[in-house]
Amino acid sequence: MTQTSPDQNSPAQTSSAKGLNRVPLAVTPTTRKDYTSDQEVRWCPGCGDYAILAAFQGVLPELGIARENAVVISGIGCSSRLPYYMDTYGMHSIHGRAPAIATGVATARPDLAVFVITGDGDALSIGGNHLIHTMRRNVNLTILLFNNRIYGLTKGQYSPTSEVGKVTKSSPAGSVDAPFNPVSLALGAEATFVARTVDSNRKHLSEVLTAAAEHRGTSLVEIYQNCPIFNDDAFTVLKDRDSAADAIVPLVQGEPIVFGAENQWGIVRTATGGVEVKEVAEVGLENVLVHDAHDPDPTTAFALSRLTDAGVLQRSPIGIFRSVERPAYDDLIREQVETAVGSDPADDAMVNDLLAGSDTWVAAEA
Amino acid sequence: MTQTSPDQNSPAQTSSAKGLNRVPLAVTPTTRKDYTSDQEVRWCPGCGDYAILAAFQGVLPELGIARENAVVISGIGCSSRLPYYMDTYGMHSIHGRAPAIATGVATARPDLAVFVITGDGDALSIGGNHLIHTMRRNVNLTILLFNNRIYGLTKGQYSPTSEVGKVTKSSPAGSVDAPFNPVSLALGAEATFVARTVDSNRKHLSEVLTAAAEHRGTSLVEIYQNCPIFNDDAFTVLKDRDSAADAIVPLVQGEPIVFGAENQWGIVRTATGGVEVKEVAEVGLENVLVHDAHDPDPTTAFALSRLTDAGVLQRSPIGIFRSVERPAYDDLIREQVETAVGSDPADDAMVNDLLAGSDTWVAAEA
Amino acid sequence: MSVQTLDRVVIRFAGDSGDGMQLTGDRFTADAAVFGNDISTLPNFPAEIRAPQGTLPGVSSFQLHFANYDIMTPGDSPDVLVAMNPAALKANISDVPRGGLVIADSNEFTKRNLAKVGYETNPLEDDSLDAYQVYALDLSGMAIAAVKEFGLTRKDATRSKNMFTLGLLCWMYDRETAGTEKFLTEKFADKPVIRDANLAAFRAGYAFGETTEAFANQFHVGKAPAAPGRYRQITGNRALAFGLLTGAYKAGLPMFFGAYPITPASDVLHELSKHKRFDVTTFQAEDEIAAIGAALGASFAGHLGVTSSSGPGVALKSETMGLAIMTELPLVICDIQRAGPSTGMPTKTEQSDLLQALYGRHGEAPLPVIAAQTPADCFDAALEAVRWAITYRTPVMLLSDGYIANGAEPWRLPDVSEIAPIDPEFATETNGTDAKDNATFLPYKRDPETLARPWAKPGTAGLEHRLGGLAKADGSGSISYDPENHDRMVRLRQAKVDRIVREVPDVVVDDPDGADVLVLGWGSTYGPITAAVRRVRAAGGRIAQTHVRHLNPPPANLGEVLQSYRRVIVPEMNLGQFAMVLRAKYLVDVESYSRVRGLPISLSELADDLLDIVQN
Amino acid sequence: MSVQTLDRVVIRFAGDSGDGMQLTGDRFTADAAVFGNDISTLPNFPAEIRAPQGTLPGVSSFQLHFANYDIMTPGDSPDVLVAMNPAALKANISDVPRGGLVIADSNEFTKRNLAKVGYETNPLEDDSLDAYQVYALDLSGMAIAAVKEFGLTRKDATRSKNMFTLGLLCWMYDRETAGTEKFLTEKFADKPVIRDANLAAFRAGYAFGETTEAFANQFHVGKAPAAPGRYRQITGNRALAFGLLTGAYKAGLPMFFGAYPITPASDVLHELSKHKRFDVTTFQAEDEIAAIGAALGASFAGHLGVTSSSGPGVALKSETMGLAIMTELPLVICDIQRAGPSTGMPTKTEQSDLLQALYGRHGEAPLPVIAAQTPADCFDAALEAVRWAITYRTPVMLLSDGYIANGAEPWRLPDVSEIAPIDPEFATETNGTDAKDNATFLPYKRDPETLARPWAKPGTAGLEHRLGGLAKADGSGSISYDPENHDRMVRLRQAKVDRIVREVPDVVVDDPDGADVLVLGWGSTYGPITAAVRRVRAAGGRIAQTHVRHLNPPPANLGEVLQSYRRVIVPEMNLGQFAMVLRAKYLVDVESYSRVRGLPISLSELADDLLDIVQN
Ligand SMILES: Cc1ncc(C[n+]2csc(CCOP(=O)(O)OP(=O)(O)O)c2C)c(N)n1
Ligand SMILES: Cc1ncc(C[n+]2csc(CCOP(=O)(O)OP(=O)(O)O)c2C)c(N)n1
Ligand code: SF4
Ligand code: SF4
Ligand SMILES: [Mg+2]
Ligand SMILES: [Mg+2]
Repeated sequence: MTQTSPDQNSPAQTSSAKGLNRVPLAVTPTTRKDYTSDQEVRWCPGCGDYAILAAFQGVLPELGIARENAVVISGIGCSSRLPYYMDTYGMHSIHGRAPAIATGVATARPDLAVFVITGDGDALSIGGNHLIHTMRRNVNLTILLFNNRIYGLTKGQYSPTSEVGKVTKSSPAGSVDAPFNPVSLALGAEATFVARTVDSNRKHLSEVLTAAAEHRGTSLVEIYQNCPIFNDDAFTVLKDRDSAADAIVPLVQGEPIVFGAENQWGIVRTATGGVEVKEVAEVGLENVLVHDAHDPDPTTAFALSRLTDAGVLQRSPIGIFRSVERPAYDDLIREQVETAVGSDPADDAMVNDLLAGSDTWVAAEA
Repeated sequence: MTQTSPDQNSPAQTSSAKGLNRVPLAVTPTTRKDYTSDQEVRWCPGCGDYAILAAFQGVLPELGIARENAVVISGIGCSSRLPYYMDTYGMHSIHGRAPAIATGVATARPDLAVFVITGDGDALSIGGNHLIHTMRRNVNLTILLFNNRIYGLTKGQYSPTSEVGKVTKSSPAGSVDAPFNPVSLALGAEATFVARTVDSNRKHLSEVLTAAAEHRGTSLVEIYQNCPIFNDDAFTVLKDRDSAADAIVPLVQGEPIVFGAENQWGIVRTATGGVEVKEVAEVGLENVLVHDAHDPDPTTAFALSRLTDAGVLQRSPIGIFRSVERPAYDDLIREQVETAVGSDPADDAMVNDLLAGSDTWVAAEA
Repeated sequence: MSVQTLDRVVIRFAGDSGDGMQLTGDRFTADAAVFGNDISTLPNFPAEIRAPQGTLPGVSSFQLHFANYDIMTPGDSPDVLVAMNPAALKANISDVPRGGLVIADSNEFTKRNLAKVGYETNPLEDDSLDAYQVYALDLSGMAIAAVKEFGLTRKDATRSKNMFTLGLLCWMYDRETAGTEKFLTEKFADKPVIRDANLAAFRAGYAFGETTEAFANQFHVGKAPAAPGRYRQITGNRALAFGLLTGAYKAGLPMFFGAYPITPASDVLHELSKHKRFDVTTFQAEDEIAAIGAALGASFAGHLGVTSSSGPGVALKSETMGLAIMTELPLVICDIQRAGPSTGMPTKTEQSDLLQALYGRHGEAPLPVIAAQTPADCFDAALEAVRWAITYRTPVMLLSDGYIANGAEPWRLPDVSEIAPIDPEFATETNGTDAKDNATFLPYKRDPETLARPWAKPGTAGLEHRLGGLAKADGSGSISYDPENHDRMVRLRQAKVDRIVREVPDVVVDDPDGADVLVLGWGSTYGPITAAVRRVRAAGGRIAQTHVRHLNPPPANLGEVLQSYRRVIVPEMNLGQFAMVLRAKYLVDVESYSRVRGLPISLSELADDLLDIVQN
Repeated sequence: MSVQTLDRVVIRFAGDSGDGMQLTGDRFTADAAVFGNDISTLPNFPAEIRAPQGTLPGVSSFQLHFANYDIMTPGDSPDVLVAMNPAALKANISDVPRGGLVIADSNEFTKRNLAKVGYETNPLEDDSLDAYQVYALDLSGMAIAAVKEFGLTRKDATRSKNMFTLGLLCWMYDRETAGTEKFLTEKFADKPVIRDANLAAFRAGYAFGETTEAFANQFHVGKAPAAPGRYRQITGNRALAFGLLTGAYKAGLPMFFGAYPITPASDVLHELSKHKRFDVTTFQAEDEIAAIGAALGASFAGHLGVTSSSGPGVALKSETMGLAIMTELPLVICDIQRAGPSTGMPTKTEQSDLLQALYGRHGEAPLPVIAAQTPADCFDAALEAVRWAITYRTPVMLLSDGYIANGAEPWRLPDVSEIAPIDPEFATETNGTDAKDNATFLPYKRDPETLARPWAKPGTAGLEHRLGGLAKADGSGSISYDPENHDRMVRLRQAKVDRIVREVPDVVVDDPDGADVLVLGWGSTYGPITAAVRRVRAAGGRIAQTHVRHLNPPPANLGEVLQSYRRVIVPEMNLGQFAMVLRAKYLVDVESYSRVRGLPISLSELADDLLDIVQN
């Protein structure tokens, strides 16, 4: 009897994107419909999750991979219901543990495209440790963090991204917890790909998700997601037509970081190492910071993350903050195993030898 | 019957340090010996823990607080044995949970000076989530993170601060996990006080610990700690007489950041937002970065944290990276409760009213 | 029109999640309770997530049983079904016995809505509901008309239909309207337009009943006899929160409550977070482990640490419970059980965490377990848990479940002054001598009576000491690897818990007829079992009943009681967990009666089955 | 000088943690094993942390029992004590029976070292050891002299004393020296100086025995009869790792092993991390929850997921075990038990996680439990756990403990070719139809025989499906809140586990004399109980013995067996956990014999107590 790992040596043609480089391509192109399961979608009317689901179902066919090689793992929360609506392999697991479970999937199987669906509570509250360890290891996963800044499923308690002073059922006098800035946290945890996008901007969402999936290693995508039921005004400034242009700061690789209805605002470095907003007219376009997500030093990305205030969001960069290459945990550990196994898998004799070790003796027939 | 919280209204004189401002002062000054328990100290010969214990026992009397108001909470690990050796209140709890337990102590009792003793495994592996949440909340705790870059107690497996490629019992082919940079992680988690020091530098260690204890909110002190048994060369470059001057970068508030035997090296900002090492002679002292731990923007502190490479440490800043003011969780939540309680604690009538609510009815004698 | 007198009525309000059925039910309940009926309620939420409007999974219902006598359950089947849309009708009609009353909002029975739930024709118009008395009324239309003058959006106007319906039912059941009017006035104090619109809709509904000839009868359900006293209506979770609060108050201790939200336990957190006035601090932790950890830390600091969760969260707390057992600090752990395993059915009830409560820790880690049996009883159970925790320096597990947590019943208000105080007896002095004969504090020197160890608060000079999870020497609490000491300490911890039997009253058996079959339950099956036992007796069956509230240590006389019956039947909403414990402890062949449906045990099914048993 | 023949000898090597006693013991054991003695060992580490040199807490010891017959335990009391310093003498001498042999390194009995452990005079010189045969030898001095020529530091030179001592004992017990020489040559292959020094010390020790007249006798312990075959010596943790590995191999599956280090389970991780050659991936996780989570993820991906820990870590895994039970995926969870509760005594043994294994989860969450009984048996137990996990699509709990995990015994090597293969039977095709009559994959359509559900690997086109922790519909696995479906699924999961009884052989009772007392154990008490039973029989007592390896589901004939004895005694290293289970299940008044000392049950104490029992 010999041991084989057929799944690791699939003969099919595989994707050329780094993040998916051992994932087989679909023989016939897939469509959004192929990715739609037969389960009725059950979120509240107006929930931002619908838009994200739609975008995600639209991105997957574009990636070109075989549908059966897509795996979607979630934790618990409104957002974490998403796998049921995807006609892929999937698991709606337990609260906070999706990154750990997905690490097992991704490490076992290089031929799978593994996505994690999680919420601000799931990922940043109970699941915070798995999240940061996944990023430091750089496991090849794409994490969609639905940040509605509230616990939706349990009916509206404040979350680790809620603003200070938030009045909820569990904080009638206003919460006193200072929130995390998920982008800063990810950068502090050695993440190689960190991005932010918004549920309501389908095009941006799709672009960012595509880039995230194509990145090798952990890609963390924070998605501002509206929860009209429990936190309807969390993103008003960003979503309101009148204020959005002044509030959303798009990060475009290689471009000066400008925003505003007339691109009248620009990001410039401060004397003390951070970044700030200035009128472009005042400082001159040539002095506006040119975005470089590939900078090996995460400092500027970190500085940009600080533009987002943690209260009632007044301003927020969206786009890819950081995208750098670093070997992925699962590739490295697989390499050790694959090298050890080599081209000829273990056989009975080898197992017998292993069991015997070097000090054996024989008891003869009595 | 009335309810009182005597512990919160101690009439004794209290410390003037912000971090200890409700902690009573000792009536007669304490000494290092007062802080030494009757338990035999049990670490391996040469373990860096001895020096840290000694420094800590030296710092406490200097703080001037009453010994019975000091509480030391630890997790599990060699380092976490420390509370047994301190003649204070203390708890040697369970693996990774000390920050959570200490949060309860500190929130309940403003009159206690609460210290957390933890290791790189305890704090950053199993306990990572409690650690980052404690920092974001800014609970008034002083955390001593003994970083020996190994699991000492369980006999030498690699830890989340071990360098890539480390060969240990659990990684015979070399570990493939990229480590955390604890300072970067803390900054990403909104820490208000982050410092680093070294077991072998008693003076620096004592100064940093004093500043940490006096800071209000969470103070994270990473202490490079030698484990001669399982990781003896983790800090050789930093500890070796010949190489130390070129490897240790002292951060001094308000001073240009220079180092080297002749202070010939200086830290300057790079064009792309980070910091780098240059010869002072070349760039001019006036162009060397002046350290400002009080900068409200954590970006420069983050940039400085990146000077530490995560492999065989070649270079590392020590000192206080960041020290800024932000309301402490426990103060805020206590304020809500103290305001609600006011000066007259609840009595039976009030409790009866609470229980009754607003819709009651009476059933008469049948 | 005449007023017909009834002994009891079960009404089920059903509608879409957005239709306000929980509020309607709550208000009707409050009125019934204030009037003096006995009541019992069963809210039934949809699965945690919101389903699309008008679909079956989106149906939310609230069942109320009110009567002129002491009732035990919210009733198996509703006499009256209020169905605000086709989904509500479809989801609930099979529970209504033939001849039952159905009030439906005909306005919502549109083609589109009918199609959503697979009705091909309109059941209000075809003959499919012939077996019922159906009132198809344009409830929303009438509500909208009633609020027209307020200039609301159509959406807001439509929302008032629940108050219209409530008004109609108030008339039907001959209720006072003052309570609801007061309630609406207060609730919408700062939204006068909404307030007035709701009042108008409510009054219009009442007037509709009075003026129209649609209804032949009004009904009247008289007051239930009740022990004299002041009453309120209360849900289990609120009563539990109040019990904890009162316990801390009687102990003179601030309470530190650490929790992470989880259905159906979150309301305990929500309730306590409102009561800072009573020196209650609530800490919404990053997870369940931090919640119990911080609570234990607070107990170490001399406050009363409490934590609460449901099964999945309690599982995460197990390691820290072990530390609490080892450090012998007061701590109350509430498990508001829900249907498992794993995520299971979060909004549904179950009793399947009992074995986890008793045995779900590594090592020999005993702790006392108390189970509440009705919504109001959650108060007493919680108060007792606090008392045990403080007196015996031990974590105590308090079991409730989704059924009683969300259900409500009248509660006779205690007088707090009459509740015995709880003495935390903090240590203030040294209690021993060390090797050098110096006075010292021995944190594990036990009270010979209770076996409790002294509790010394940080800040107390001279009593400095270190606790921890390592094996500890008897008396001094220092680390000890001595084999005999370990064996002794394991037995001492067990003995301390066993000794709490001193606090446990003997079980009382209700056995008026000298039966030879005993039905024994624990926790929230109290209502259904008691109701079923009444039916059995009414049908001439002889049956004895007892209910166990102290699951560990169990009452001293329990073995004897079990041995004195020919058969012992143990109904549980699990696969027979307590039955197993009883068999092991008393070697009695108790029989498990197990229903694991996420619902309270059906009283009529149980009554039939018990009758079968006693008649054989 | 003569060679005296003995049947058995128990030697205890004791010294400071740094003295290399574990290595010395290991080597001597290996030689004894290779020679053909039966062996059993008991390493005894100091508490996890290093104590200062020369102190009592720093003493490390290794006990070896070797004999010319089939032995069961490492022995209660050593015939020979090797004490490398005063602390080692003081800590161990009370276990040596009068007349026993004591070999002490006189060089270490300095004033300072004596004072460290409270000896006022030198016991090697006063009369306190008169009851023993004492050989006070300058072991370190002689070792240092023997390695002088290699120019080692004094520290390194002193270190060779353990090899000198080993050489001496090899001579005393008439052992071949080739094995150790080969071992040293290989171990220090790239440190030739150290290699040669150690060889020199070893040979010097042997020569010292041979040439000196210090010793009157050499001893010889003959070969033990053993079933014919090839043998090796093996510890429990290594055997367990090998069993897992072989199981995965026989199933043709890569193994994914997720773990977080913890005493005494870490060695399973260490061992498996060496065997990447066999397609084993080890993942050192950030905590125990991530470890089991990743393992479950790997199982979902079609690999064999395994995790291992000890009590505190297993407690943390409980919530995820619930998910594994709900998703019905193969998973092996190893609990290498240690003394609890809480941190307890991490280096000491106990059997107190049984109830956690059986019941430590919320909801109705049954899983099979297998307990290994000896070091070598860990192989078979692990292999069986893998087989059950894969065949029945279920998490399986495998119990071992510190005693057998670190202890060693001879193991008759299996031939891997003769082990039955394990068929993962991955699903490759649709197995049902959906509402629209299209072919579809029903992930919860069960095998009627085993009740196992199909296991479809991601990457298999057409079998895409979603698993999860919510209650699921029978067959389709879709979310279901249907009460009857839930009740059915709860019972189906239980039935699947119960059905594994098909795989469980009946217990066999060893009852040569028709006894009326049965002693029944499980797990690592196998050795002590068997040895005690032999003694009882040797003393003329009639006693029956059986040992249970399958704790859930238990063997089909177990109840019958229990009922057929007047008394059933169940020795356990806990407060009677399995006894409780047996009482509940079979209503037999089994008697718990409980010792919770962090040590294996003492065979002589047990033998005495059993003799008492059978004689009454
Ligand atoms: C162990 C455990 N603890 C708590 C819960 C309850 N719970 C489920 S989801 C959730 C938070 C959801 O918030 P988030 O992750 O932000 O998701 P959202 O619903 O907002 O999409 C909580 C507290 C649970 N299911 N399991
Ligand atoms: C729940 C749990 N898991 C694992 C362990 C085992 N354990 C104890 S300490 C430790 C790591 C210690 O490393 P670190 O925190 O760096 O402390 P050090 O010993 O190096 O000072 C581990 C894995 C435990 N005691 N409890
Ligand atoms: S509660 Fe909020 S997040 Fe959840 S489904 Fe509804 S709108 Fe979406
Ligand atoms: S193992 Fe390392 S960290 Fe632990 S006590 Fe020894 S030297 Fe110190
Ligand atoms: Mg959310
Ligand atoms: Mg460490």
